[in-house]
Amino acid sequence: MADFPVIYERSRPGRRGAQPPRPREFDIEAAVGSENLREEAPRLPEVSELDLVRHYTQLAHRQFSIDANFYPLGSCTMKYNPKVNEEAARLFQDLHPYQAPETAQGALQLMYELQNDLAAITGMDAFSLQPAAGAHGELAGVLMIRAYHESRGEGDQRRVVIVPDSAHGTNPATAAMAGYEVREVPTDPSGEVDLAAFQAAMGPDVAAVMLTNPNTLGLFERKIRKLADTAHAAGALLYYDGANLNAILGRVRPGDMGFDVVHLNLHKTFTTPHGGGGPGTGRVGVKAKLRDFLPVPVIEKRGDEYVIDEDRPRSIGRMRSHFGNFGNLVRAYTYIRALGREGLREVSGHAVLNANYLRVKLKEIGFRVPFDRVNMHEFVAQPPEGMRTLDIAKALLDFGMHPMTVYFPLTVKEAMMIEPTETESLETLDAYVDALRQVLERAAEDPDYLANAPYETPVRRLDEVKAARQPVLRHRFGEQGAPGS
Amino acid sequence: MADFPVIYERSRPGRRGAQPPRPREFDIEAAVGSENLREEAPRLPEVSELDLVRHYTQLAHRQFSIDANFYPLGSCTMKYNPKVNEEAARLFQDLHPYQAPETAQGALQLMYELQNDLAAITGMDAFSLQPAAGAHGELAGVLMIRAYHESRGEGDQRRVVIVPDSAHGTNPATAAMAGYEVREVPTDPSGEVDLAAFQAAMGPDVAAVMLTNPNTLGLFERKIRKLADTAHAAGALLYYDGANLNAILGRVRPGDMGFDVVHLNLHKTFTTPHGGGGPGTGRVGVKAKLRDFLPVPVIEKRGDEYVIDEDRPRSIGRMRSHFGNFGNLVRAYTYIRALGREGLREVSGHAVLNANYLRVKLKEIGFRVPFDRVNMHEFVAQPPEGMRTLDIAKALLDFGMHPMTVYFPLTVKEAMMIEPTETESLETLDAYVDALRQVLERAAEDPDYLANAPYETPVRRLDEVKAARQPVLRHRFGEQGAPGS
Amino acid sequence: MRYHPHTPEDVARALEAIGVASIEELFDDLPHDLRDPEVDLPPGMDEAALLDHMRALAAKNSVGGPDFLGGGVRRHFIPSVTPHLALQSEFVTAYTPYQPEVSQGILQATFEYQSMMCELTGLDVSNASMYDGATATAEAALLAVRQTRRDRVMVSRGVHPETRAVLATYLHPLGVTLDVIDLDPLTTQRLEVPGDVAGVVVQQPNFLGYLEEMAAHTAAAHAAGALMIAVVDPLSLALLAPPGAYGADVAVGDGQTLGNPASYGGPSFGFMVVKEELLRQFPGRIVGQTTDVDGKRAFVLTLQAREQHIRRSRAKSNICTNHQLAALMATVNVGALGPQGLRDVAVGTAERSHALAARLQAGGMAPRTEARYFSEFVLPVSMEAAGVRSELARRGIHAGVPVPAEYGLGEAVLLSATERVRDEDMAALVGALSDMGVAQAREVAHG
Amino acid sequence: MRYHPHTPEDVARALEAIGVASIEELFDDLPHDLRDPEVDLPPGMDEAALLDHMRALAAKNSVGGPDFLGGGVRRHFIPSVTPHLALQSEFVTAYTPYQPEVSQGILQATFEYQSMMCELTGLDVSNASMYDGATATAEAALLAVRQTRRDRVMVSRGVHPETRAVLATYLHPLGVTLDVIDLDPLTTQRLEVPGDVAGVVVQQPNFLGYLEEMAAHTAAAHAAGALMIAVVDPLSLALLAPPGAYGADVAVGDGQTLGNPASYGGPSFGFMVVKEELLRQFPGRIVGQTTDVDGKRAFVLTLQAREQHIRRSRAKSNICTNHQLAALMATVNVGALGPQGLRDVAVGTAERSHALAARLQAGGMAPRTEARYFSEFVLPVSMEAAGVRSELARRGIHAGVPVPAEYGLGEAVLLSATERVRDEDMAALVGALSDMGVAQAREVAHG
Ligand SMILES: Cc1ncc(COP(=O)(O)O)c(C=O)c1O
Ligand SMILES: Cc1ncc(COP(=O)(O)O)c(C=O)c1O
Repeated sequence: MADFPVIYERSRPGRRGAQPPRPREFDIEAAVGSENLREEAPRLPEVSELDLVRHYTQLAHRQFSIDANFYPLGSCTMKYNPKVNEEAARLFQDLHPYQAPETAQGALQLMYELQNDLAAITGMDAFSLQPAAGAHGELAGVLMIRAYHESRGEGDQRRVVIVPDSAHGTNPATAAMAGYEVREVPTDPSGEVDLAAFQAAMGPDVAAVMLTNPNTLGLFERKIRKLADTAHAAGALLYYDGANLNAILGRVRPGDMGFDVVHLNLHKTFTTPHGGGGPGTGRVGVKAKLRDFLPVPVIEKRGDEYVIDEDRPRSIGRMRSHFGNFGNLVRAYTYIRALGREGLREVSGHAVLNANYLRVKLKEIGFRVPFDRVNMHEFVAQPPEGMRTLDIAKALLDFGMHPMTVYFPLTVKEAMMIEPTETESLETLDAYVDALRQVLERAAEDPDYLANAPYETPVRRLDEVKAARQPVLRHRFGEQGAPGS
Repeated sequence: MADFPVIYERSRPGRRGAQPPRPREFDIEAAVGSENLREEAPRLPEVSELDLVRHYTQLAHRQFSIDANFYPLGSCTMKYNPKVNEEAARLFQDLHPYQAPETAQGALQLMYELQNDLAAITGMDAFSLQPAAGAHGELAGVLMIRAYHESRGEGDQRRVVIVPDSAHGTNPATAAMAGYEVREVPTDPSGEVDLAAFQAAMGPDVAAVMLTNPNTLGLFERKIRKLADTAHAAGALLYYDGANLNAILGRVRPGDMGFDVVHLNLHKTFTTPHGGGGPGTGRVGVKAKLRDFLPVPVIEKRGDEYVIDEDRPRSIGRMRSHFGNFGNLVRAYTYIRALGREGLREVSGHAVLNANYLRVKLKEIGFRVPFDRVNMHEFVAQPPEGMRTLDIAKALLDFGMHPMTVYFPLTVKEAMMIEPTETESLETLDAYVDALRQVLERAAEDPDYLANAPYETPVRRLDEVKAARQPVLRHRFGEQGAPGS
Repeated sequence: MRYHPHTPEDVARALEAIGVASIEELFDDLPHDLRDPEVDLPPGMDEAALLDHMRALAAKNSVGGPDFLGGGVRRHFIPSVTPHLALQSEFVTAYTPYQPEVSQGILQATFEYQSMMCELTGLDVSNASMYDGATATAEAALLAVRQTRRDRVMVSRGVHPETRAVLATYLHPLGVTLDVIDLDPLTTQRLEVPGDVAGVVVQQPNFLGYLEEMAAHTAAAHAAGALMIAVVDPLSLALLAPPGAYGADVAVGDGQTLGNPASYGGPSFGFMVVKEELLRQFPGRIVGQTTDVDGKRAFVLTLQAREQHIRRSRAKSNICTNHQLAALMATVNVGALGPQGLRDVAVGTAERSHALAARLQAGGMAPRTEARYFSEFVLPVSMEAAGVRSELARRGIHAGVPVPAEYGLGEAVLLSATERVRDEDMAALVGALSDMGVAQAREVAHG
Repeated sequence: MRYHPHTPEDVARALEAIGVASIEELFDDLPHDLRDPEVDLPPGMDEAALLDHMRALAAKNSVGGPDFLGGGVRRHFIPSVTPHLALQSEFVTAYTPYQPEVSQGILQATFEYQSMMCELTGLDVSNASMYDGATATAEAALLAVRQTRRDRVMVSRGVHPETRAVLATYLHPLGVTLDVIDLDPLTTQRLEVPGDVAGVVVQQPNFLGYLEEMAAHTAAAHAAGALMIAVVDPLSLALLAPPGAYGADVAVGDGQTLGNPASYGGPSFGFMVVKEELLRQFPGRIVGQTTDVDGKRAFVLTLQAREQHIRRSRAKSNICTNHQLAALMATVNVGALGPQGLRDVAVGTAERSHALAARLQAGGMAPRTEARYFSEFVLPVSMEAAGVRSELARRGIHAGVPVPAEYGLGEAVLLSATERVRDEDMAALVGALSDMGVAQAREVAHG
C-alpha cells in the first residue's frame, strides 16, 4: 500500500475549496504599503472541498479515541465526554471577549457559578478560571504561593519546592518555571510519601509542597494531615495537583485535608474533551489567605450584575488572555449541573470500584501489582517478569484497545498505569483483561509475537530514533517526488 | 476475531443511557385503562451512553461513504454533499408542520422559491415538492397523467405505459402501481430507444412514455423530439425520469424537449445526502395543462403572504403527509442558491467531462465499452472477456473505493455502470483506473485472486443464498448464546 | 460557490485524453436549437452570503416557547447523543448498502432497527423503512389487497385525514374501493366488515387522540377474512398494547415520535411490520443475517426478489430509496433511551396531557375527556379554530391544531403535551385561552 | 444524569471480585472525620432540564448584528466544512498521541499544521501549539533568556496589553527585567537595544492596529545580540511580510483568526515558530516524520527530551496538554480556504477596514489613519470609551474596544472590520456614532 498522503500531496495549483466573500476592488499596496506585503504567497494546500473532506475523514479513521475505543490511560481520566456538553458549548461559541459585559451576563453568570461550584467541590474559598491546562494551573498556583511568601517578607528565604519522586513531570517543571529549586522526597514501601524523608526535607527554605492525592500510584496518602501539619508548621504551603480528583469527588475535599492551593484539570474529572492533546483547562482554587493573589480577572457579582474584576492590586497578574478556555468552562459547568452533588459522589465510587476490579483481575492472569492494596481510581501494575510494558502496549493495539499509560511513574520499573474511569462497563473491563490474557498466551507460544506487534494497525512500530536523529518537522516540498510537492 | 456485537448483545438488564425527564406521579392504568396497556415491556437494548457511542461510532467505521471513499455508483450521482447544506437545514429543523402558517413564512417562502427555481431549471410550469423519493415522484407523475386522460374521457382507453428495456426498475413498477400495463421497447445498436419499435408500440391505448434522458446507458437520446412528437401525436404524454438531470443541468431542459411531466431526485442532482438509502426527495413538475392535477398541498404566494393551498379540486390528492421532505428541500434550495445559474451549468459540464475521461481511460486498460461514443454523465462498461463484474467490484473494495453500479441496466451483460460526478478530481479518477488496472494484473497472475476478493474488508464475501433461504430478519434473543440475549 | 475541483489545466488534460476540443463539444448530441436556455435563477452566492440569506429566511419562522402541537408530530426530548451518532458522515453520505462487505454499518443498524420495531409492535418482520406513516399505511392496504385478492378497504375516520388522503390516492388507480367508517363521536364503533374487504385500517390512538378498541376491531376484521392494519404511534407502544397483542396482521405508522426532529413534517420515516405469513407480499427492503466466507456473522439485503429492481412491473412496490437515515435516528434514539427511558417519555407524555386536560377543566374549559386518550384530546372552542391557533401564536404559544369539520365536533382544536411541557407552559396556555374568551366553549360545544 | 453504567448487579459482582463489602469500604484510607462533606451544589438535572437551563443562560448574552470588535479576536468567515471535519469525535475524544500506531490522524494533522505555520511565518520549525498567543509570547521570551543567557526583555507597548501582562507574570519569578517601549504616537519608534537584552518583542500589526517597521526593529535587536520575537496575526500573514522575511528569530501569536470561533476568548491556540538554530531551547510538543518497520511513512512525537515528562525540572517549559484541537481547526480551515481563500479573507478584511475609516471620515469623525493599518484603527471619541461600547450595544451593534489610558490617546475605541461586514452594517455604525454625538471627536481628539 502507498503512503497515506499528506494534505500537500493532494494539492494542485489553482484548485479552490471553500470560498469566502470575494473582496471588492481595493488597492492593497496603497493601503498597507508595498514594503509591508509579503513577496511570495505561502505554500498552502490547494484542494477541493471534497478532497479536504476525504482527507480529514480518513485521518479520523486512523485515530483511536474514547468514542471508539477503551482508553484507560492512567492519570488522564479518559472518561466519556457527554455530547450534551458539546450542545451546550455551541450556544456560547460566538461571544466576543470584548463585547460589553452587559451583553454577556449569561456567560459571566456561568463563570461566577462555576467558580463557586468548584470551591464547594474542593473545599477552597475562591477560584480562578484562567489557566489553560493542568500545568498552567500549577504555575498559577505556585506563583500565588510565591506572592504569599513575598508578601510576608519571606520571598528570598523560601527557595525550595518539595515534590515526591512519583510526581508528574509538570510539578518539578512548574516549580522551576516559578523560580524554585526542586527537592524530591522518596516513596515508602507502602507507595506513599516517606514521612521521615519528608520531615527531613522540610525546613524554613521550603516555599511549598506539591502533592497529588491519591498519588500517581493511585494510592491515597493516608498520612496527609501529618504531611500538611509538618509543612504548615514550617511555614510552607501545600499545593494539590488535582489530576486525580476523580477518585475522591464528594468523598473528601482537598481544602479539608489542609491544601492551600489546588488546580483542577477540567479535561479529566469534568469531562471536557481532550481534543487529541488539548485544549485542557486548569482551574486554580485557593484558601482565603491567598485570595488576593488570584490571577486577574475574577468574575464577581455586584447586586444583580456580574462584573469582570481586573482591579486586584495584589494579584499575580494575568496567566493568559481573556477569561480562560471559556468553551470548556461551559462544558464543565454543564457536567457539574447535570450530575449535581449526589451524581458527583457516585462518580468517584464507581471509578474506584472499576479500578480495583481491574487490579484484581489483572493479578489473576499474571500481572504484578507492586503496591497491592485497595487502590483508588487507578493502579500501577507490571508485566510478568521478563516482559516489556512497551511490547504489551503494542500488542493491545490489535485488539482495538488503547494501552494504559506506560513507564510512568518513573519510580516503578516497566510501569503500567491503568485508569479505567467510572464510565466503563464491567464487560469492557473483562474484554480488556481477556485481551491481555491472550497477549500473554500468544507471547508464550511465539517468542517473536511481542517484538513484532502490532500487526493490524495502519502503520506499525515506528523508527523513533530516526525521527529524532534526522528530524523532518515539516513537509518537504519537492523532495519526495510527491505530485503535490 | 469475534463477531461484531449487535446492540442487543451489549445490553444488560437495568442499565440506563440517556435519561428523559422523570415522569411525575401518575396513575397510568387509571388514565389510559389497564386493558390498553401492554403486558410485557418490549425487549429493547439497555446500554450506557458510552457503550452506545462506541457501538455506533464503530459501526460508522464499518461503512463506506462519499465522505471517506470514491463512490461512482452509476445512476445515483454520488457527488459531494456540501456541509453548508447541513448547517442551513439545522436552522429549520424544529418547525412543526401544524404551526400557524403566519409563523412559518420563512419555510413557506423557501418552498415557494424552490418550486419556481425547479420550474426554471427544468422548463416546466409548476412543481410539487411532495414526493419522498424518485419512485414516489414517478407515481405522482403517472397519476397526474392518469388524471389528465380521465379528465378528457380517455381514462379507460389508455391502459399502457411504454418504457425502454434499459429503464430503471422503478419505472415499470410505478406504471403498475398506477394501474397501467407496461410495454417495453428495445434499445437500438446506438444505445438509444429503437425508433421503429417505439413507433410500432405507440397507439391510442398508450397513456404515457417514461424516458430517462440521458438514458441509463449514459447516452443522450438524440431522437428525443421525434419520440416526443410521436407520443404527443398519439395523445400520450411524455414522462421524464430526472435521475440523470445532472448531465444536462443548464444545457437543455426537459420541458423544452417536449416532456410533460418530470420528477427530480434532489438526492442526486441537488446534493441532499443519500443517508445510507434515504430519505430522498422526488419533486415533480408539470406543464401547464397538468397543473390542476398536482398533488396537494402547493405553496402559493398571495400578496406578501405565502399560503398552503390544499383546495385544489382536480388534484390527484395527497402523496404523503405534510409538505414533503422539508429538511431536504432546505438543502436543495441552499445548493441551488449557492451555485446560481452559471454554477449549475458548470456542474453538467464537469460531470460529463469526468465521465468521458474515465471511459477513455478504462478502455485503455482493457475494459470494454459496448456503446463507444461520447457519453454524458455516466457510461456503461464491461470487464474484459471472461471476467465477472461482481468479482471486479469485490476486488475494488480492498482499494478503499466503492464499486460502480453492477448488472444494471439489465440489457448489457456484466454491466458496470460508472458515474464519477463533477466533484471528483482527475487524480481520484486516475487512482480508480489504477486500482482497476492492478485488479486485472493480479487476476492475470493469480487465478484465485478474483474469486476470493475482497481480502481486507471487515467481513468478506457473504452467503446471500443462506440469507434468503433461512431468513433471520431480527435479533434472536437467547438463541445465540450471546450475553445480551 | 463551486464544488467541482477542476483547474483550467485539469480541463485541458481531460479534454486532450478524450480527444475533444471543449466541454461544449461533449454536448453535441443535444438538440442544438434548445441548447443553453435562459434559466431564470439568481447568481450564485459565497457561503457567508448564503448563510446570511438562510438565516434571514429562518428568522421569518418562529420556534420555541410553550408547545402543545400534535396531530401526529410531537417534539419529544431527543438526547444530544442521538443526532451526534446517527448523523455521522459515514452514515449520512452512504447509499443503499448494495456492497455488504463495506456497508456493515448501515446493514447492521438496520437489522437492529428491524429487531426493535418487531419488539415494539409485537409482530414478526419489519422492513427497513418506508417514506412516512401515510405511505406505509397505503402500502399496507395494497398488501392486503394482494394477499386477499379482494378490492375493498375499510378505514376508520379516526385514521389521520392526511393518511386517508394518501390511501385514496394509492387505491384509486387500482380500482380498490375505500370505505370510511365514522367515529361516534370520538372513537370507532363496532365494525361490520363485509366479506369482500381486504383490510381494515384503524389508528391507535386515533387522530383525535382517543384510544380505540383494537381487539374488537381486529376480531371483526378477521371474522370477515380481512387483514387488520393497525396504524400506531411507535412511541406509545412503550406503554400501550402492541398490535401483535391484539392480533393485528400489519402495524404501520410514522416514526417521527421515536427520535426525529419535527422538521416541518419531513423527513421522518414510515415503518411496516407484519406477521411472518405476509412476508411474500411484503414491500420494501429487508436486511437479513448471514455469515461470510470466514464464518463471521454479517448482514445483507435479502429477499430482494420482491423489489422493483428485480421484479420490475410485478414488484410488491415501486419503492427504491427509503428513509434509512431517519430510521437510524430512531434506532440510535431507542438505544439511547432504552426500554425504561422510552417508557418514561411515554408515561410523561400521558401524565402531562392528562394534567393539561385537568387544568383546562379547572380553568372553565371543556376538553372532551369522555373517551380515554394518551397524548392528545379535543378542546371545543368558541371561535374559529384556525383563529385560535393564530391568536395563540401571537402570544408565543404553539398550540391548537384545528379539528377538521368532517368530525362533526364544531369548532375545536387538538391539544397535546409531551414530557417536556412544564407547569408554567400549561399555565400560559390556560391563561391565554381564558383571556381569549375560549372558556365559553363549554356552553358552545355541549350546548 | 448519570454516566456510569453500573447496575446493582454489576456493583455486586465487582465488589465480590475485589473482596470488599461495599463501595464505601474502598474509601477506608480516607481520613474518617473528613469524609462525605456537605457539598453546596444543586441536585442533578435531566438532559432536557439542563438544556433549558443552558439556553436560558445563553439568552442572557447577545450575539449577532453588525460586528466591529477586534482587539486580537475577530469573527471571520469559517466555512461549515471546518468544524464538521475538525470536530469529528475521533479527534475530539483522543488524547496526546503517545501511541503513534493508532494516532496517525492527530499526528499527521499536526505535521500538516506545523508545515502550514512554517509557511505562513517564513520560519523553520513550529511546535504543535501552545495555550494562546499571550503564553506563547511569554514562552518565547523565556526561550530568548535561555538562549542568550541574558536577563532583560524589551517589549513594545504596541504588544497587546494582556500579552504584556502575561509576559510580566512569567518573567517576574525568574528575575528577568521587562522594559516597555512607548509608542509615538501609534507605532514603535526606532529602538535602542542595550547589550544585555535577551529578546525584543514587537507586535505586527500592533494592538492599536498599526503596522510597525519590523525590519528596522529586527536589525536593532540583532545588532545588540538579542533575539527578535515577532507577535503576529496569522491571518494577516496571507498578505503581510512574514517574520522570516524581516529576519525575526521567533514568531508567536494567537491562532483564533485562522478559523476558531471567538468563544468569549478561549480556547483558541498559541503558535510558536522559530529558526532552526533555536530548536534545542524550543518548548512544546513537536511531531516528526519517520518510517515504520514496513518502511511506510509515519508520524511521531519527537525530540521529547526537551519536555517535562522526560526532563522534569530542567524541561524547556512545563507545558504538557496543549491546544491541539484548536490548532486542528486552523489546519482544516487553512486547507479549506487555501492560499487564495486566505488571501481573499485578508484582503477583504483590509478593504472593509479602510472603507470603514473612510465612511467615518465622511461622517465627520476622525479615525487615526496617519499610520498604516491592516484591520483595525483608533477612533477618538468625545465620551467615555466603555460608555460608547455600551451605548452601541444597546443599539444592537458590537463595536468599540476601549483604548487603555496607557496609550495616551484620550478617550478612544478600536474599530475593526472583517470581510463579513456589509455596507449596511457600516452605515448602521456610522449612523449610531453620529447620533450619539461622537462626531465631535475630531475637535476633542486633535484639539
Ligand atoms: C498528575 C498530573 N499532574 C499534572 C498534569 C498536567 O496537566 P496538563 O496536561 O493539563 O497540563 C497531568 C496530566 O497528564 C497529570 O496526570
Ligand atoms: C434512473 C432512475 N430512475 C428512478 C430511480 C428511483 O429513484 P429513488 O431511488 O429516489 O426512488 C433511480 C434511483 O436509483 C434511478 O437511477
